[in-house]
Amino acid sequence: MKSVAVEVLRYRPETEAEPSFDVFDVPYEDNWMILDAINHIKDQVDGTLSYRWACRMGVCGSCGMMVNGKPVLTCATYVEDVLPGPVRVEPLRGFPVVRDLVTDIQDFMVKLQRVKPWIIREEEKPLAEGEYLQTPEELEDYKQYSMCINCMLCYAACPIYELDPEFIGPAAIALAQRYNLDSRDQGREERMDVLSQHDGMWGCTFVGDCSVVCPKKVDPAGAIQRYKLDATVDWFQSVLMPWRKR
Amino acid sequence: MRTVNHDVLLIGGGGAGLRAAIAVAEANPELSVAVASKVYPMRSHTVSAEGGAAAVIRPEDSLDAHAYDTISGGDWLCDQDAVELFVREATEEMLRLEHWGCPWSRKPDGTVATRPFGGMKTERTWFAADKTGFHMLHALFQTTLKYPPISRYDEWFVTKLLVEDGRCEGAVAVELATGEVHAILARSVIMCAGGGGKIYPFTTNANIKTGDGMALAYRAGAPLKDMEFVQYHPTGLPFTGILITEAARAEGGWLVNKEGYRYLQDYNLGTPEPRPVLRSMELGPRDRLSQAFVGELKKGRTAETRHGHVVHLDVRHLGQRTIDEKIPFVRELCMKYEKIDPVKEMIPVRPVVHYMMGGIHTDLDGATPIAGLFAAGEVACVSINGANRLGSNSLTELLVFGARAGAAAARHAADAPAPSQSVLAQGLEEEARLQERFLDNRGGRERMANLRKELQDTMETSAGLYRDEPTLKAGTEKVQELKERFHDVALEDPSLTFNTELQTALELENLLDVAESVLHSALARRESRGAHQRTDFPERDDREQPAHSLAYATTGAPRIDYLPVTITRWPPAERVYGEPLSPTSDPVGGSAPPEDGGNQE
Amino acid sequence: MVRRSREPVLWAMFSGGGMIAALLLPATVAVLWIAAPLGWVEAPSYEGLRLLFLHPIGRLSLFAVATLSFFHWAHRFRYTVYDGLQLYHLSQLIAILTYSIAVALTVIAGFVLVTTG
Amino acid sequence: MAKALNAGYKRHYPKWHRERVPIFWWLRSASYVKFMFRELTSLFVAYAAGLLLVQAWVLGQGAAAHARLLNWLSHPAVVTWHVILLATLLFHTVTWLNLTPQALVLRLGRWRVPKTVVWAGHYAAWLVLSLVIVCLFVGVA
Repeated sequence: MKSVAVEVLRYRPETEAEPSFDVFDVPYEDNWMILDAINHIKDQVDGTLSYRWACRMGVCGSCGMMVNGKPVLTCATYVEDVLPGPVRVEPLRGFPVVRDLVTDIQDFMVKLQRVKPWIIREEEKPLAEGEYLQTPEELEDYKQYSMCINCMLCYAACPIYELDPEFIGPAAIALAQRYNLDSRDQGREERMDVLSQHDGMWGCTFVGDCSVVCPKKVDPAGAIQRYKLDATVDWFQSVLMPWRKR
Repeated sequence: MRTVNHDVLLIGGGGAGLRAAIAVAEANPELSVAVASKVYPMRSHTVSAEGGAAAVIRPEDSLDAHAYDTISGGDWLCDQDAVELFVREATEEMLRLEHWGCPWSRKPDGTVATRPFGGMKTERTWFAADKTGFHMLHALFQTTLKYPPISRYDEWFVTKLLVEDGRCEGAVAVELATGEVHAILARSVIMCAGGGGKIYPFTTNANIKTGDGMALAYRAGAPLKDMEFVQYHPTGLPFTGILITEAARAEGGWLVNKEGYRYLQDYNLGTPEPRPVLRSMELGPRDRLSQAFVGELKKGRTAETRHGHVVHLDVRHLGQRTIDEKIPFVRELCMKYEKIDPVKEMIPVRPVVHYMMGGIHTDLDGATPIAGLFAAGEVACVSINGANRLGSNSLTELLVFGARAGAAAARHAADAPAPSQSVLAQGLEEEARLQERFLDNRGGRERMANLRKELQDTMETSAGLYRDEPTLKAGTEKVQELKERFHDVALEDPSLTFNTELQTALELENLLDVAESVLHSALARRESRGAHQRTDFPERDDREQPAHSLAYATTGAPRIDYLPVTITRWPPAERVYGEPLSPTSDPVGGSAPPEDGGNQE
Repeated sequence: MVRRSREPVLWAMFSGGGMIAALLLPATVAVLWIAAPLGWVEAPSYEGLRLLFLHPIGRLSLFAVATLSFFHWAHRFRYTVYDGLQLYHLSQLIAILTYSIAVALTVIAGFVLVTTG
Repeated sequence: MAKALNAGYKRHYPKWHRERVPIFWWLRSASYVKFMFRELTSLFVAYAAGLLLVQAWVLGQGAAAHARLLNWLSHPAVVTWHVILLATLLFHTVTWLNLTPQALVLRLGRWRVPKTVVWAGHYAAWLVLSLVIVCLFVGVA
């Protein structure tokens, strides 16, 4: 059986001041993902290793980690693809480390709520009148941005978020855009108030790595630039045509 | 131990839990709602559901047709009053979710699109491409964010229900990040913690589906109903167990054996047609399709791979366009996890444990026999799934019964007295137990992973697709042995910070209890029905009225009781699939029950 | 009414400058300051260039290119300095400095193009 | 605590670790380096704009003054410098045009113009404008 050296970041806050690396020699098979290798360590070698995982089919967003410096879903990254090793596994960058490979993402949860990611209507249509009509083209307008699984890889790829944790960040903005572009929604203005603040979209300098690492092709970088363009158009309209409301 | 107080506590933040939370907030904005879940809500297993959610919306469909498909699919073990209520409220719930932003796939005119699913007479499944569960969960989660009364306790692992004088008054939970033990007191508690597919080795279920909610309620004295009925989904990927949605067959995929033969025709499931035919062949019910795989295996007509025997799901003839439009996630999963492209290659599949029809016994409002304790979703058994769940009913179920349980819990909370402070003594006891039993426990010799593996293998052998008395008996003995060996489990991690070893141990404890209830319920049911196939009792027993099993925890083996199935309009009949349907011969076109057994039933 | 922040204006100038620079500057530099001095193309005559640069349309275009380019620089440089050197506590100062330089250069550009020849 | 087995472990110890961002964080990956370089092209853009202004001003000072500028422009060191300038400007153009389709969603009626079309349109515009500029300058030779 083939084997590979896996260097895993360990951090036990009660007893250690700084993180360190443990090295494990992991036997693996062709179809193993990084997550399988980590599970092997936990099950057979060191039960104290802590990390999150759930669906192991790339949709729950739990198992994001830095593998050889890149943020990936470990359930969707083959061991074979990061050979020869040693493979370095670290918690997602840009977040505080709680323990070993577990990060604290509470910051994102707060920011997500701030951008109001729900349908905002001036008036609700009664259920008895059925669904809001939405053509496949209208669905297509926002569908890409609705694919976000909140895996936090985009935050880990974003140097701006790492440098300035106040920055609201890629996924939250993409999700705001998901609702803005939904034909059923009327909350664009409210969200703009949040996102046009200094820690909103303007902090983004379009490094673009968020879109590169996104496992669901959401393209948050594009969403943010579109948002800037919209905000700019808004601004000019409000200055040049103050009587007209968008 | 710290204590937090709320009016309603939800345990589990998946589809049912979030729907219930909104229902409470809408029913009575005065009530404070707590959602405690061992994972962040969007990690819940609802996220993995693919194919769709059933609700009558098309003019040619009818509530009775949905009810009939559900009841016959469930092999007449469904409570028909529950089913009738379910189909009645399904459409409104689905529309509500549409209003909350769920991106349902659409028809060109902008109305919601539907697709057919296994065991259905007509197209009834709403879908959001093939990521329906994902979109539903995120729409629900994001919608909960707008309700100020909803507080979330993310990554809090509930270890015990606080029950005093037959009333549930809260729960004890470990905050994983800090290891702190909390008592969450509430007037109503809703259990929405999902199923326990991880008692099996090969399952579509996420790692988190360890039957926690079932085990908690079971230990608290609530009966687990119909636990012997475990659904195998006929099409899982080998090795990973990843689900290939029924939608792949609904869109026209074929199941073929190693000779390229559409073998379902040999199992009384109809005759092959190039286009999908409702309630026929690949669109038969899941139990029958999974059982047909075993038939092929016995005949030596399955293909052998490194990861066991498989048949193939062939979608190549659908063409890339349809595949990318209707089942893009299937393609994504195959490319990623099998390194094959279903546009060009056949997908290797085998049956895989998917869903537990059984669960905590509840009434139509999600109320359990314990006052103040409600349940909804896969963790519950309100008995709409019977002996075999109809595909795409579970997502709708968590909406309908999540909402009902939420509303009922809100009503209960308004009248119930505040939790007694004396219940906190139980909390302290639990805190001490966790400390002594797990954190201070050193020198054990049993590796948890090995115990879990033995448990899972036992379940597959004893309570797999086919069962008989000797293997079930052996299974119960083995699980008893594992429960004893669990006391000697090897624990190495004394940390209080995100101690996943502690979590794994608590989960294993839950898996053992759930497995026990499944095995004993299966041993006691001496007939074959739906997903429960006894080779020693191959016939369905209709001499008496069909009955639900109820497993009660005791200090020894569980006690199994029975409860008659509620039958309203559809007396038990033979399940027939694969007959050509003609509109004139539809037995459920009217409200009259099919008296002669019909030309199909 | 100006609402929320001045960022939309700054961003509009930045992206206008980026686009104009992307589309116009490479060819200009290639012909005017590389190919012509090297004799790869016939050098533009003094009179011809004068017409191009100092015709009213030429002056206006030059002013637009220069101003937008300066603001393009100011915007990018502002973020590069404080992200690259992690000077978040100086963000106000850096913004004031960079945009002031851009404004100064714009004034100079206007002065030159109005007064010259 | 019942026993002292987990000595050294305090109850509820909320001390999360935050890694310091290295000062040269932008050297951490090729794409960050590329990003930093892309941002710094703005210096070259400003220089080119400035030099155009200078040239306009010199053109206003008379043919002799302009001849001196031309003389300076053909100094090998200056030409070399301007070749570098051109390279950075090309880098700016390519990165700018490649990113544009991400930010710009165009519609013609109900039809959403595909990204590749937006991309190709920008390159076509660049090509046409470059040809116009070349013709203008060569035309006034």
